[in-house]
Amino acid sequence: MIVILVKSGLQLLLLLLVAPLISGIIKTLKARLQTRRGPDVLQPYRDILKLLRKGMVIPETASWIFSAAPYVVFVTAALVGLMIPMTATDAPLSLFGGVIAAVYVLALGRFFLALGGLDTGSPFGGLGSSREMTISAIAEPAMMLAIFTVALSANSTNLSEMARFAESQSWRFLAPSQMLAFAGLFIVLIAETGRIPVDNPATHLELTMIHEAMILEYSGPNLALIEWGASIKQLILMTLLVNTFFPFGLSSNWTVSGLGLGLFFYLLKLLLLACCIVLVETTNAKLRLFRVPELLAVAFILGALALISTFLF
Amino acid sequence: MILLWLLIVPLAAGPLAFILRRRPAMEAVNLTAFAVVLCLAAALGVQVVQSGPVSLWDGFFYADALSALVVLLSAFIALICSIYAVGYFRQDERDGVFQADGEVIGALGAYKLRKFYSLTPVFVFAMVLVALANNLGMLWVAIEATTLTSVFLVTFYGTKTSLEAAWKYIMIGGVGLSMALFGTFLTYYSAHRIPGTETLAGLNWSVLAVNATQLDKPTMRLAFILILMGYGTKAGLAPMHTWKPDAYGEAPVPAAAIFSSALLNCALYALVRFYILANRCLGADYPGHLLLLFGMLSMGISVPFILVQRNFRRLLAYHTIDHAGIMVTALGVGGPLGALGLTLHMTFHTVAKSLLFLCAGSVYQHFKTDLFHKVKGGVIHVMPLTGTVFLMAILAIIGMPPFSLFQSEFVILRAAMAAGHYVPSVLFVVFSTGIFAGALVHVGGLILAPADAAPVVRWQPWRNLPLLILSAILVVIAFWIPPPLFRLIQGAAVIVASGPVVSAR
Amino acid sequence: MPFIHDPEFGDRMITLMAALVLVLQILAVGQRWLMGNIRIFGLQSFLLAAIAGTIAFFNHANHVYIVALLTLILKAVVLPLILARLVERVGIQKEIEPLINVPLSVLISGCLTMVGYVVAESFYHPEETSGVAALGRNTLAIAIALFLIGFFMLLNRRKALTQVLALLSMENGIFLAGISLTYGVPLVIELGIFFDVFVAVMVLAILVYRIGETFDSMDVSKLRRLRG
Amino acid sequence: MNALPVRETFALGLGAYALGAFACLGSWRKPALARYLCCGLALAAAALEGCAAVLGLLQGTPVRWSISSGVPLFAYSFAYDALAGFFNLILAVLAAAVTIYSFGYLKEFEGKRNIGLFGFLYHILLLSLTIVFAAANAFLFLIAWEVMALTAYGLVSFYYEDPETRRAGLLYIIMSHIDSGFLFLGFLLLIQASGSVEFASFGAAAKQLSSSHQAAAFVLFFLGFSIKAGVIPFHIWLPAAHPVAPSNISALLSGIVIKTGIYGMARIFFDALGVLPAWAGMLVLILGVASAVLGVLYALMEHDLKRLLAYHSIENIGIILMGLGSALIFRVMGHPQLAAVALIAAMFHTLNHAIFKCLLFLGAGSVLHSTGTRNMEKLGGLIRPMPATAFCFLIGAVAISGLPPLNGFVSEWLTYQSLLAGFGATGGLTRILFPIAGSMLALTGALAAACFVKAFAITFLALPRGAESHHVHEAPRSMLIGMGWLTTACVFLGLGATWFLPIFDAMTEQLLGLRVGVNLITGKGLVLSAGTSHGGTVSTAVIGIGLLILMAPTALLASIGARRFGRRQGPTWDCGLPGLSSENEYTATAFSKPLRMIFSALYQPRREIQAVFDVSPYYPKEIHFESEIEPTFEKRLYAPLQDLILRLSIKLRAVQAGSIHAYLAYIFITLILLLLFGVRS
Repeated sequence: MIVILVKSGLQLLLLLLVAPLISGIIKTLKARLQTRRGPDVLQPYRDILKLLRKGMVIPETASWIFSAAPYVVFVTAALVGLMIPMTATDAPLSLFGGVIAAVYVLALGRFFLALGGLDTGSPFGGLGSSREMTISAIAEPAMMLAIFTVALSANSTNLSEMARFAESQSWRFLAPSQMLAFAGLFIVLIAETGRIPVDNPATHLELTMIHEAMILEYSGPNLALIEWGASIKQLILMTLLVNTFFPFGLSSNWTVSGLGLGLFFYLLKLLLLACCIVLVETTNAKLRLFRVPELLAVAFILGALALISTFLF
Repeated sequence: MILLWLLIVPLAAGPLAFILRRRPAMEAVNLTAFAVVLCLAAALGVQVVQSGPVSLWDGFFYADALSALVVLLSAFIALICSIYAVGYFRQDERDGVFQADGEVIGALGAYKLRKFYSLTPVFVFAMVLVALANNLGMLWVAIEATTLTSVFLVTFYGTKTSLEAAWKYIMIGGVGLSMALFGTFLTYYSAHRIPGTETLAGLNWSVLAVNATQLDKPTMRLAFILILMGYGTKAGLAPMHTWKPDAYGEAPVPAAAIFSSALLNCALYALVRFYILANRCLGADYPGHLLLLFGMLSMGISVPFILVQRNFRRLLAYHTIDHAGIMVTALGVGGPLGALGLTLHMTFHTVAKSLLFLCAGSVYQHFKTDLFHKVKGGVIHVMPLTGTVFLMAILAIIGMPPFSLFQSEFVILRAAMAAGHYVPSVLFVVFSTGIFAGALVHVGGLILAPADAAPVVRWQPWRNLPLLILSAILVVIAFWIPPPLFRLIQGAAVIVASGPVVSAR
Repeated sequence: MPFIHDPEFGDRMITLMAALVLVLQILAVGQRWLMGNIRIFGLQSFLLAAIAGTIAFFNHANHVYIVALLTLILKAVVLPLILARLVERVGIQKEIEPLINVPLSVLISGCLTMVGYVVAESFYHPEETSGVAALGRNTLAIAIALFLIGFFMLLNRRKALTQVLALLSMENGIFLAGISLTYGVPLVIELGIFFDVFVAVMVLAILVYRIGETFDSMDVSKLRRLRG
Repeated sequence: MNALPVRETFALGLGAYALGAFACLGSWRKPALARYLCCGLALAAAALEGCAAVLGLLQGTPVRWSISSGVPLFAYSFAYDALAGFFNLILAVLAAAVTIYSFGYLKEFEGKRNIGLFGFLYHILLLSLTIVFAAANAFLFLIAWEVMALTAYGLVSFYYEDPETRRAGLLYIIMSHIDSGFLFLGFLLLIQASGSVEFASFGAAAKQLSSSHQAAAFVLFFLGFSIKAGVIPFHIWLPAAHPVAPSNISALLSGIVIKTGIYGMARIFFDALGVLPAWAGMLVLILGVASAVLGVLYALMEHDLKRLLAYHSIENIGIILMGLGSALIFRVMGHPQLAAVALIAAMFHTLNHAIFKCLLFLGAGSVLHSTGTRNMEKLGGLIRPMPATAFCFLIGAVAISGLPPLNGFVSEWLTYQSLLAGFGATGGLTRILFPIAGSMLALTGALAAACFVKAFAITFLALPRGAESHHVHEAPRSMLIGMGWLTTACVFLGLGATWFLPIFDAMTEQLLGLRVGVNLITGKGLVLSAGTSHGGTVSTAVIGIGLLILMAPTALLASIGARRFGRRQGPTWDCGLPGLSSENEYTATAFSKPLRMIFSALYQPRREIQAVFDVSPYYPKEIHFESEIEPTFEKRLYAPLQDLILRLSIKLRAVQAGSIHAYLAYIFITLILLLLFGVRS
């Protein structure tokens, strides 16, 4: 019992620190690619600390749900973070929540965020929540198919089992089912974290923003929690992608040396994935909202093909 | 001796009522006559259950369990309807229905009442005679008598449509009965090889039933077809049913109630008598298939008419055709279970259908119309007792489970499936669902429509009493049937399934 | 007249008279005049009484004598009188065109006779009974034909009175069948049947009169108000 | 264990219901007394039935007894086994909640409606439901089944003055009579095969049932039960009947009355029909998936609160059928272990759905009670005047969307595990069917979440839209207690799922012959494992506690700034327009617009905009906007069927066209035909 608490404390710390770093790296990489200097990597930390110290403005129409939403978003993201193997193969809470539980806890966070958006009474909140729920609804089946492919071959839906199974097989990644699943999951990652082809994170242009519209009314510590939660969620999805398909470098035990090595490899893999995301963001324009389902239909087809290919080849 | 008194009392009541002109006297004669007949019928039932068939004048009048049941039902319905008739005609007089057609005031009204009160006892006499006549020729004469006495009941109101209904009634009835007569002659001929059939007893049903196996087969086949067509017309089986909606729609409601339950039982009784002969002579499947054919036709033909019906009395008439079809199907299925289903259904149907007609009568008299769309407010607001009883009766008649008709249909269908008649069973359920939908939509709409400010009708003693009695019986027999009555029903079923128990002289 | 007792002569006479009855029936199908129809019916009943009398004479069955006498009085004389008086009271003489035109209905009557024979053959094998009992064995087919043609006439005619006559001719057909098959049913039943037929005619007469009064025409096809 | 008094408590419960029914009927003149009698006796009876159910489940072995009925042909025989106990337990829980709720709800009827009649029908409905679950022979089952349909009809059309309710009531009773027609034929087939009316004899006779008989019986029973459960092609009565019924009745209808269909399927498919072929399981699974997806898609487009919840009942029935279907497939493919897990998933979801759907309908009822309207476009901002109702509705919404740590998530997780196991264990076509069903379940879950965000937010959050939702008062205390009782049940079943699962052991043993409870629970009773080779583990308890524990540091973190600089109330950002009002808020139609565009192939949306102007079209005085989606099933399937029947019967009316010659011709032709051909046969 105590071991789990210590492990989850460590992993939580790691989670909180790495998440803003990754979003900072993505922002700077994108800027560099667009030949502009862009903010330095640590800017997200400064934003969060600044926001934590600021006062808060609560809209008159809002109820207790508006102020509860940020807490739920942050806490659910953190909890899922504890279920995912980051540096070591067995995550602290992996026994208590498989991949389905992780997906649904994230859905709980999104549920309350959408309610928070609608609680403000402004049309932007409604716009954001409606689009967020629609896109996530369309993305769910594709994500499930991709996860099923990996889970079925690993004979378990626990993420640690999946990571351990992937580690044991050499060149597991080159199997067609894994590659198709990775592609499908990558598209879902783009949709879930609100990256360019689906939603532009940087914009405040009313008609195009999805995630931003929901959190328009938040300020001060609430906004900090939401931003931080969003970056943790982004980190989780990237880790899910990275550690289930390229599990090398995950340490099998929680020794200091193993963790150090694991951390190095983990950050390297995240950096590579961040570069892919940035590449996709800069080369693509934002899709119209009613074309996004076609993109996610592609992801669904990829997931289905991956599933079929597990027993065809 | 009971048999003799059972015949004499109604026969005497008719002319007696004719002589005593004044209405209260006639009503009293009718009520007492039918009360006495009911007691006699009950006594007969008890005696038959205890000591087997009763016969009189060496077998000319013969009462076994089946005929005792039919007599009991007819007598019961006659009494209930005569009580209702008293209230019904007093209301008619108050509404000036008799003066409506502008002919001679007063006298004509009295003449019509005299006609009703004198003809009904003779009509009941004819029905009792049908059940007690052992001789098949006498059976025919009795059924012809029922037709003749009931014609003037149909033309009671003297309107153009009632005349038209009466003409169709007597014409189609006449054709049917001539076919039945032909069938009776052929049955008599088919028994020519059996020694000792030249005498009067030769045409006795009990004699024929005992040595039915020696009857001439091809003749019996033709005879059964003619009998089925003949008495089927009286029972209102399709395609000979066309007179029924007109006659029931036009006749005064107490008469229509007796027609739909007691007269139907007598016609089916005649059919059953010949079915037993044919069953023992030709085997079960020849008559069975014919009866199933007519049963399915009757149920099928009544569905469309109930679905798009506009007149609730005609709706009840088509319902009677449907239930005639059900009972004939039960007979066609045969076997001990099918026969029990038939006798159970006959009993339950008599109670439920007469209750329905009496409720329809009260509604008709209050709203002066029997068209659904003309009845403005919901019946349940204007006449609370009649409304609820009407709703309960319509639910009972379409076979909703808590009521007993579901039990008899369950028995019939179980027998049908056991005998391997899959298609008829499926058709049976499909048709009853169709009728359920049609009846509930129309009658539900009639009763449960929202109320505009119509005043609640005050308590009508004469007409509500029969409603209460019948609905009480309907609810009781859903859960408990008095053992002597059930033994009578089972005795009748045994006779239907396997012919007479012991051969009378 | 020695030949009176020869069964062969009796059989010939019965078949002749039955054939005559059938011809009269087909004539009635084409007949236009009401009074004509009534007279044909009376003649038919007379011939039937004669057939019954012949059979009774040869079989010495005295109850058949009574039946023959009754038929003669009731059907040959009394009924036609009542119906004739009814026609005067109502005052309509001429029957309008039947539903199916005359040549076609005569043709149908022919077919119905054929059907009668087919049905008779299907169950009646007179060879077994021989001698006196076989008297009038082929009258059964004519009786069935009479019954079916009567039914067809009921179907075909518009006038209420003609329908009554058709009903009575059907009843005659059955009477003839009864006589030819089993020399009639026991007397009591025969009397009952006569009584019923008589009352039926009375009732029908009253109804025809009432229809004549209210619809001031005996045309039955006008009775079409009750539908659905 | 000595014989627990199952029979006595059960009989006592029935007696209490019957007594309550006639007591209410007797006191219909005095509304207040009738209300007390109705709720008091119903509560007592529900409690008794609850005890009987618990005793029955503890008893383990089925208790059988029979009493002779009036008609000496049939006895009313009862069998109180695990299945009956489980469903009676659900009924008791719901009946208790709804009765407490009705105590407050019926106060509104006092002046206007006949509470005595309502109490009578309510008691008879509960009585017949209890008997349906405990009936042991076809005769008693059919009687109870039809009495339930009849009383439910009486209650659905309780507000019979508006024609919409009458039409929905008639549609309900006719559809339920059609399904009892199917059941009647199905039972007849089984009775013919086994020779007796008892359920026990059906099971024994199922062996020598020929495959065509078994297939016919399966189809008949499946049609009958899926009409009652509201499976997709036969669902049209459900969204019509539930909204018009009084709210406490629609809670019961959705909670337990449609579950009689599920109970019937479990009883007949696993007990009476022997091992069904694979195609049967696949049919159930496919129709389950169709019902789930189409149910939630149609729910999204509704802006009548109770119609939305009615469509969600169809969706959840679909999820239950997925569990049942996979259980059937596993059984015939020879994996009893997986079949047991799938069956437990289905039954657990039946329990969960019964509870949170009843909770949601009671919530909607209290909203209707306070505002008087069901149309979400007129509601809004109700969370301030009705905080308790809002909280209960929120818990119900989170549970129905299957979000952890509540009970909806547990049963959906078990369904996922059984679908995943299906991929590994079976071959051929089903190998693909299971994962596709899994992804459709995910789609359904996510759409349900979207739908309930809409339902909760538009009804309770932001500013009140219509006049009705302005000066609104909280629901009376008894209604809140009723809802509270169900909310705690939701939370307890969610967190304590592992303690609750063993009660299914008796059921799986009775239906499938093995107990899997032990390997479903690991990790010192905290963790729920799928008990299959492909399964994972989850523990809602740990998730719940984890969320709470993590809440502490975040609250600490967030309060640093808030304490020093405090929080300020300010107007919502309105892009400089003069003040934001409720007109600018997002409405239910707007919220579901993206999904209407994406699934337009299914909805065929139709939109009409008329601008009313007097000077020039560019300055409209009023704009009328009307949008509706196409009711495909009603339009394509049921309306043409109904027209066909009515046209046919009108044509057939010509048979009775009044001419006597025609009537005589019918008889003549029949006579000639019979004479010529009848004689031969």
